Amino acid sequence: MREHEQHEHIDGRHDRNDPAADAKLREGSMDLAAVRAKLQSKTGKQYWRTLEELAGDPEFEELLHREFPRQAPSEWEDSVDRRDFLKLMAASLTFAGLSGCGRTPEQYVVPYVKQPEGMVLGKPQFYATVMPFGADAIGLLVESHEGRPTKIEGNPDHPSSLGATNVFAQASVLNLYDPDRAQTVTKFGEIQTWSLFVDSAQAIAAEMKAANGAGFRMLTGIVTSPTLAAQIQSLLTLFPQAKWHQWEPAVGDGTREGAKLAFGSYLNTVYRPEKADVILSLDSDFLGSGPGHIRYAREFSRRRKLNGPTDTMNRLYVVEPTPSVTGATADHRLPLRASEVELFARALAAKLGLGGSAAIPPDAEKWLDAIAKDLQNHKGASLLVAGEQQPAEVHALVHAINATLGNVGTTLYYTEPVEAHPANHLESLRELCADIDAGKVETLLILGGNPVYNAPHDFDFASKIKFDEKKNRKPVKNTIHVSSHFDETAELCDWHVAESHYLETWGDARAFDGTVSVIQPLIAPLYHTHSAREALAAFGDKPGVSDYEVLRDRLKAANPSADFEKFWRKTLNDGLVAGSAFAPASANLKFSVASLVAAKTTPADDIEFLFRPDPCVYDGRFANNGWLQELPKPVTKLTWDNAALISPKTAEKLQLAHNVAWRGGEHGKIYSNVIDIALSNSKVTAAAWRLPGQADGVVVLPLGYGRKKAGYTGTNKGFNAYAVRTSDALWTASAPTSAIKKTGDDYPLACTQYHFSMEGRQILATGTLEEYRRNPNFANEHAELPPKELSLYKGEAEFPYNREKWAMAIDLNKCNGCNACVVACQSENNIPVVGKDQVMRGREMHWIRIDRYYEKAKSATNDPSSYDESLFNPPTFFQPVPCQQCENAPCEQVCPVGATAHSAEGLNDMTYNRCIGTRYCSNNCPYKVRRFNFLRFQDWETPQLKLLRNPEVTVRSRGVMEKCTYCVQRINNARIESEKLNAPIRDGAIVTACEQACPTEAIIFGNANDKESRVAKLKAQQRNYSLLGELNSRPRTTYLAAVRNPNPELESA
Amino acid sequence: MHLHRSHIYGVMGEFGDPEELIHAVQKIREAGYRRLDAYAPFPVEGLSEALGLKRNLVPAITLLGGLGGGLTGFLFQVWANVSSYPINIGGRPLNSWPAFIPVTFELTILGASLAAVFGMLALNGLPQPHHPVFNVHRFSHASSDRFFVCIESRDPKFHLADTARFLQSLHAHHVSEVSDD
Amino acid sequence: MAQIFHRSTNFIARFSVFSTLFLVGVALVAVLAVARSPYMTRQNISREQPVQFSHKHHVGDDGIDCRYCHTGVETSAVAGIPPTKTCMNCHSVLFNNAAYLEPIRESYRSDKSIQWVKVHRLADFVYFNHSIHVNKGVGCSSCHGQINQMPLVFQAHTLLMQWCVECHRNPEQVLRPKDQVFNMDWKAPDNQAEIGAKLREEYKIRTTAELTSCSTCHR
Amino acid sequence: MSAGQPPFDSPEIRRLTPVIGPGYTYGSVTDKISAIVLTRPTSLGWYVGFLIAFSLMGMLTVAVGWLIIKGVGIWGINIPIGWGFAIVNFVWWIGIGHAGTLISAILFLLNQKWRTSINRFAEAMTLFAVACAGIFPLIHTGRPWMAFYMFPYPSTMGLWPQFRSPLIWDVFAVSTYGTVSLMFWFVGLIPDLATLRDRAVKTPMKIIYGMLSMGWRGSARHWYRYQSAYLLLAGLATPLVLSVHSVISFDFSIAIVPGWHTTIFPPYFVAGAIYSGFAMVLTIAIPLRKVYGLEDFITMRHLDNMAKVMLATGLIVAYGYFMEFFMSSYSGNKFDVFLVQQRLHGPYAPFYYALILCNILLPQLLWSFKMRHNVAVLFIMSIVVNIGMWLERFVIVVISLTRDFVPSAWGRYSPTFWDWATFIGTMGMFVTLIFLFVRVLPAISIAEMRELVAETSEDEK
Repeated sequence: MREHEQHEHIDGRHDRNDPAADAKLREGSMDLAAVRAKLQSKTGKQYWRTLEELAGDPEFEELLHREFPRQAPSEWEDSVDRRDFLKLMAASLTFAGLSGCGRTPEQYVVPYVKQPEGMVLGKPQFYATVMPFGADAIGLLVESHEGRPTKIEGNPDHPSSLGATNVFAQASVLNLYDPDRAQTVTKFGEIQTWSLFVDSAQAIAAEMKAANGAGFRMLTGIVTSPTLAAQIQSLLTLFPQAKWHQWEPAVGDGTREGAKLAFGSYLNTVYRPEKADVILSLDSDFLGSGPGHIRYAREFSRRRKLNGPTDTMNRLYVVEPTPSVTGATADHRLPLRASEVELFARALAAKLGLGGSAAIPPDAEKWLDAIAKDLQNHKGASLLVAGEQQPAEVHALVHAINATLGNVGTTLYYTEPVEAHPANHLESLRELCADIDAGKVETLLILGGNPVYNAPHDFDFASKIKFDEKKNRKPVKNTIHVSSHFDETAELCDWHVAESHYLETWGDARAFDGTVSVIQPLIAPLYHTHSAREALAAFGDKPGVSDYEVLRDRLKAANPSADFEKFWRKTLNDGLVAGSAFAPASANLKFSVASLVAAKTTPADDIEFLFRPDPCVYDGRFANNGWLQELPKPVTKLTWDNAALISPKTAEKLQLAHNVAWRGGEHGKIYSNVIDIALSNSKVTAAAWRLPGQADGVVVLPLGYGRKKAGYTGTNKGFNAYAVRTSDALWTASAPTSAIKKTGDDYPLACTQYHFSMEGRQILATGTLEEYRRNPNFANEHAELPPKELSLYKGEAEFPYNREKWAMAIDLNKCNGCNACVVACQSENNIPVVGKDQVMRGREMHWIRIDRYYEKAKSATNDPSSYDESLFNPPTFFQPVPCQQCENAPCEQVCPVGATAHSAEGLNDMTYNRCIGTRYCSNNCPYKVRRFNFLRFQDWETPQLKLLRNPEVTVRSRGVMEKCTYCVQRINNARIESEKLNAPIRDGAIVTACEQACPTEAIIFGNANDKESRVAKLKAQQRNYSLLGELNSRPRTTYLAAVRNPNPELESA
Repeated sequence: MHLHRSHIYGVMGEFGDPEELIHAVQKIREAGYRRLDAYAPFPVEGLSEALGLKRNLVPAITLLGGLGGGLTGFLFQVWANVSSYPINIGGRPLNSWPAFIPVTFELTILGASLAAVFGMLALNGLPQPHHPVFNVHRFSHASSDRFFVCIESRDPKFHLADTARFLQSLHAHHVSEVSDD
Repeated sequence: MAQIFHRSTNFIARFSVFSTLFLVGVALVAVLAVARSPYMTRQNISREQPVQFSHKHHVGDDGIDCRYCHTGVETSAVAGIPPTKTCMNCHSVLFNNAAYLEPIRESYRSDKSIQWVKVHRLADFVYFNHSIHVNKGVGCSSCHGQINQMPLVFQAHTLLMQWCVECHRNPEQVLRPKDQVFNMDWKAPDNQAEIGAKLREEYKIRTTAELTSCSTCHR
Repeated sequence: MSAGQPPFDSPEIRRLTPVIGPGYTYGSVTDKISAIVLTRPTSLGWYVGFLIAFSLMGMLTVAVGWLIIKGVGIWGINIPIGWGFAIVNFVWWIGIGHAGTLISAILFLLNQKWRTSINRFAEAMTLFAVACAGIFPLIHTGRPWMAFYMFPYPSTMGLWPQFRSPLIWDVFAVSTYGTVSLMFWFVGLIPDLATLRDRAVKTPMKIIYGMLSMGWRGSARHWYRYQSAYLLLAGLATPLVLSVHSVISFDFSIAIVPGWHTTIFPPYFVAGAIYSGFAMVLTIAIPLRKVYGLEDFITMRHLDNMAKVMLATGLIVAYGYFMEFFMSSYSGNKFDVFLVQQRLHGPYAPFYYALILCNILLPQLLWSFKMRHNVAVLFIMSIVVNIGMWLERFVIVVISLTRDFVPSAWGRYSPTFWDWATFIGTMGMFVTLIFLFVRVLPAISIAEMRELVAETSEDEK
């Protein structure tokens, strides 16, 4: 990367009205190199004495302890620094009537010295790469502005993404620019050079060689990268005695072991939901998480598509202990405790004549019959999916049942494992710990991962690498940790190697179906970071080799072709090696249901504790990502914290309550009781959250929080569930009710939507397939649209929108609330993170929010005051709400300065630099989709975050209203390009960020005037309705009613 | 003679209450004096009639002010919205005249009020901090509890001695000459 | 009672009343004027540059086409300031040891960019796209003035929103035949009005309403 | 007096409660009133009171300063409650600012003698209230330096304000109201300034009052034009004062927010304004007459009449509340119905009940002659009504916003330290100005009092 023109592109756009911004911009004339230099010399943040302190503000104490992510600099934390003085001066100047004359000083243009080939200044470039994630790799197209990756999109040609993305992929670009990343090699916390590390690695290797590598251990997570695997193998041949251990905290061994149990060998299962008419998920969130879930979600949603009343839909049954995205989408959802799910599986197997037997709860019985019948009626077109956290037995049973139903080869197929080295991770880690205790381990190389934080607590991994006071020695002589952050584990290791982000390195990974995908860097490492492979190579025989060469060599070897360069270019262009997906493998069952040992069950009145990866921070690796921390979790709508999720009934029993705070209230701050959970002779203190739809007697402890050394954003958020997670109860622990004790304290949780009742209003139209067939227009019958004559300006000509008429249709039948659109929007539109405190005040900035409603819920919220039966297993629906772009926009009429007005294409424009911040528009917006910069939420200081900004979108400053613009920057660019060719803008040429990210194709944008456009066709459907249409605001964004396809048998009962 | 006159502004008589004043004024006018003025601590009913004041421009000026303010207000709004920079605001017609009424109304009032006040001041020739009548020692009571009438030297019938005597005859409590320097 | 004020105060009082009104008026006008003045807009102010590059020489005398250096102008939002390489294309041979070109050579040697002073500046919330204007027959000189006569470039127009909108309202006044776009000496012919109208048809230029929508320039 | 209540406006009451104490001459009223300003030594009490008020005003400046540094985020507002204390206080102050002009203008046109002794400080109070109100629209964006976008000036952007927005109407209504009230007040002051000029002892005083009085000399010709101008102003101020609060009410009734979008607002806002205005006049008049011994000028007759006006306007307001219920249930608009229910059962219900108590129930005591003639009761009542009217604005602005159309977006509001600091600060500012006013200007119109003397003396003849 080199200097280049238009430094504003780096600084991001800013609100002229903010002198602070101007000041920043002036200093900001920097280029990548400069920024990098700055970063590498960076020595942490300086703090300032705050004005509250001086002014003796009563809230001062509170303010001191306020949590603010670095991405959203605390408004309170550095109060009277230079910026604020500038602002104050500017203000006083203005009062003196002078600031009008204050002209901004010179700006400079910094062109390249030698401009890179093929780069056109001001035009973004897109590169294909993949993000490795567990046993999958998500294919991506990354947008780059003058060498800065700014936006992640899905790669349409990649099997695992098909052009869509998930929250993790979207947010991963923020990880790249995370100011808290480890920035260099350290030894005992002291900064070291890379070469020094390589030397000592070589020294260690030399010792090791003598002992044939005895005592040399490597610990990794799941590895799907053929290159990395090959390299590890070569090390293992170099050091025959060395061992490779694996530990992936949030992925169960059940999947692997289940296959082994069923087929005698590790096999990978690939589903084809598109081909299934009836799907039964046994505690599996296959639409929301796990390998291939993006693709599965899309395939599934294609079977939920309705063009008219005659169309058919698939049917989804979900049996699960705690509500998931998949469960919320289900036509029938049966809450069962995790242990009962296994019983259910056994009972189902028995019903389908596979032998065995199990006693299941009585109310599940009629379910069983109905499902069994439904499955049998759809042999070969049905699909059973077992949850990652379910034990091997359940997986084995599911394999067996799928086989008997003849689904193998139609709705699913088996392949050789995607993991380079499938193994039982728990055992692998147990072995490592045992060996360390036995003093067999000399050198431990930890590649990625954070075992000190996330290993089962009975292993007490910290003690395995920490200096042992008693014995006065270290259990392991050399410990090397390679990771992106200087985290809990890094702290205890001798060496820490700062790991490069996947956008900074060459590499490869296999997708869920085995497709070999290429990781291609978009930017040279921002800091002195290195890839895991490089770190590993330091111990090998040729340390110097670059990732690039290694990758090319391996590909050359694996794909002998006449013209390798051609192949290489194509591979880079596609982001994958064509045709490298695994072929279906034959799998024959080697097990009988009868042979299964009796399932281990939880006593009826015991509480079942479940450990689940968090939908936002996963296993904790995203803890320092502000976007994900502030992202409302799909079902609970909690941000910035995890909470112990408890069913209303159980909560009732334990007398656990919430109450709504006065500041923020339903839309922000909820006080919930704090509980002590004593589990497997350990204890954790958590906030309790009553979660409708959760199985009774189940407490879910989401993993990934309570980090002690995550970084500015992620440290000390929520509670650490790993603290009570033991090797013998990795996913399900059980204990008597007495394990839970109320501490009597309350803890404020930031919940963006506490109120889940529609109050009898038709906000989210829903119906069943029969209803739809009987009355296709059901969605439009509640509200009558006012006739056009009812107008003060009757007879006045309406504004014609002759050319383009931008509009959006959101199919509620497809949306599963996965949140991808929310993060995509945040990334595309430079939306700031505001921090927990501000979310609790109801000031989060997301331009598109996903409302979650419980249909038929009698009570409005789930605090004990209003709580009833309807919350035990409420039908759940999601509704994405961006700006509705009303034609009769109520917001526009009340703006005193015309800062929001209509464009000739019917867009509800928001002109930030005209806005003076009266907030009248927001008051008058019936949908409350407008967002206001109550404080200076944007971070104008942190240089990394400037690199992140999308130069196509103005960066808003304090006191300015903002909202969804239908990604007007994309519209304008597409319009300009088509205008140059004098060609009409074709349908699909403009894709909004939310639409592009959506795995289920629920959001469609286009020109409503073009009868052939997808959006026009959708709007022509009878399911199409306007939100609050009776207000005559005439929204351009409309919704298609959600239709569920329940099984009549279960409905009748 | 002429020189001598220029030093005299007029002759002033002082009276105890409104009735005396009005009576005096009537007498003075009957006597044919025209250039005279009366001074009172508050508006005395019937005094203006006695002085024969008729023309009053204030209402006319006020009306003009009001019309001016209102018309400019309305026309400006229409111009700004329809021709200066037409913008589609919430689908409302460019000339949404009903929405322009409030501002028009306020500006009408503003124009009228300004006209009324400044018109009045202008017609009264205020500000005028210096005035010959202030030379009269007892005139400070004119703003408290005494009533004065002043026959000005400009009056063709004016003759210092005679006029003074004439005032005496009207039972003025004091009669004093009003010098003009 | 004695006079408090001298006779003259009558005049002073009235005079001061009127003069205050007058001064207030003047002040208001002044503020509005300053906002439009070259002091604020930097109109017609040429700047010192690290290398006193003369457009007059290169464009006027040598007749180098704009696009030789400003490569992005037809395809991208930004016309682009040329990299040092572009200068060296010629100056590695011509005047290759002229002292005043040392900064160029230095930059090329040390691989450090030259920091040019930005002359044409738009606020950061304005999204101007060169390519669309050039492709729709708006010539360089319409906005930049006669660069070919500027030894040091200065800003020929105010670049105030008023000025932009003026043209977006009726583009006819500046539209030229495509082949004239890069002609610095182009002058509007007498029948520009009708030619402009014809060209507007031909170029399929959008309606004024569309061109003056907020989001046309602000995002 | 007799236990039986005399009828509302009987000769008996007139006798019992004259508009001015007996035995006053032109001279004595002049002396008594001008003495307060000119000769009377400034009491310690004045200094203490002023100091307290002034320090509160200091708090206002701190609060505003901090606001400018930080932005409106220091307040309790959020999405959905975009307007909080700032607007509540704005409407409240503006409402209070209605009494003065109303008394001077409408009562003048209706030729009510009893107005004379209260109109002067009522007008002053109006100005100060409007000043306090004016602060809020300016600061409630957190960026006051951007406010000039709201004025129609020829900008370099070629843009104009958006005249369909009630906020722009506010700008014109409030500024017009401020200007006209100021002129009305000053025109009324001119003759009294002349009086002070003539009675002042110290030369600087003479000069200052001399300049302000512009050389007024009580010429009959001047009085002639003066009276017609004053009458015209009164005639203009009357529709103006009615329009201002109607326009303020448009801020709400033009919007579509349930609880705002209703046609009853203009009349009942105006009534409410007068209600709170008279309450504030009482709150000030009662201590004032006590401290400066003006019982003979501000007699029980005045207090009694003001109490009656409060009673009347209070009932109109009550009618307004009732209509809100009626219209919502009559129209059957589900959002309105729900909102009204919210007022009764929602989280903010206590505020609504407090409002009903203060604005409707307690004031009914004023039906009783005894109560109307009990100064202490009247004083307390005036305070109660002030509180009630503030609550009304809180209920309208905040409660309506907490629960509008889309349930997922519902929220709550609670003020922060800075909200309170700003609010109390403006009170400090108001009182400070009042203190200064009574110290340097005649709190009662001397000239008009002389007229009154003249008229009453005629009555006796």
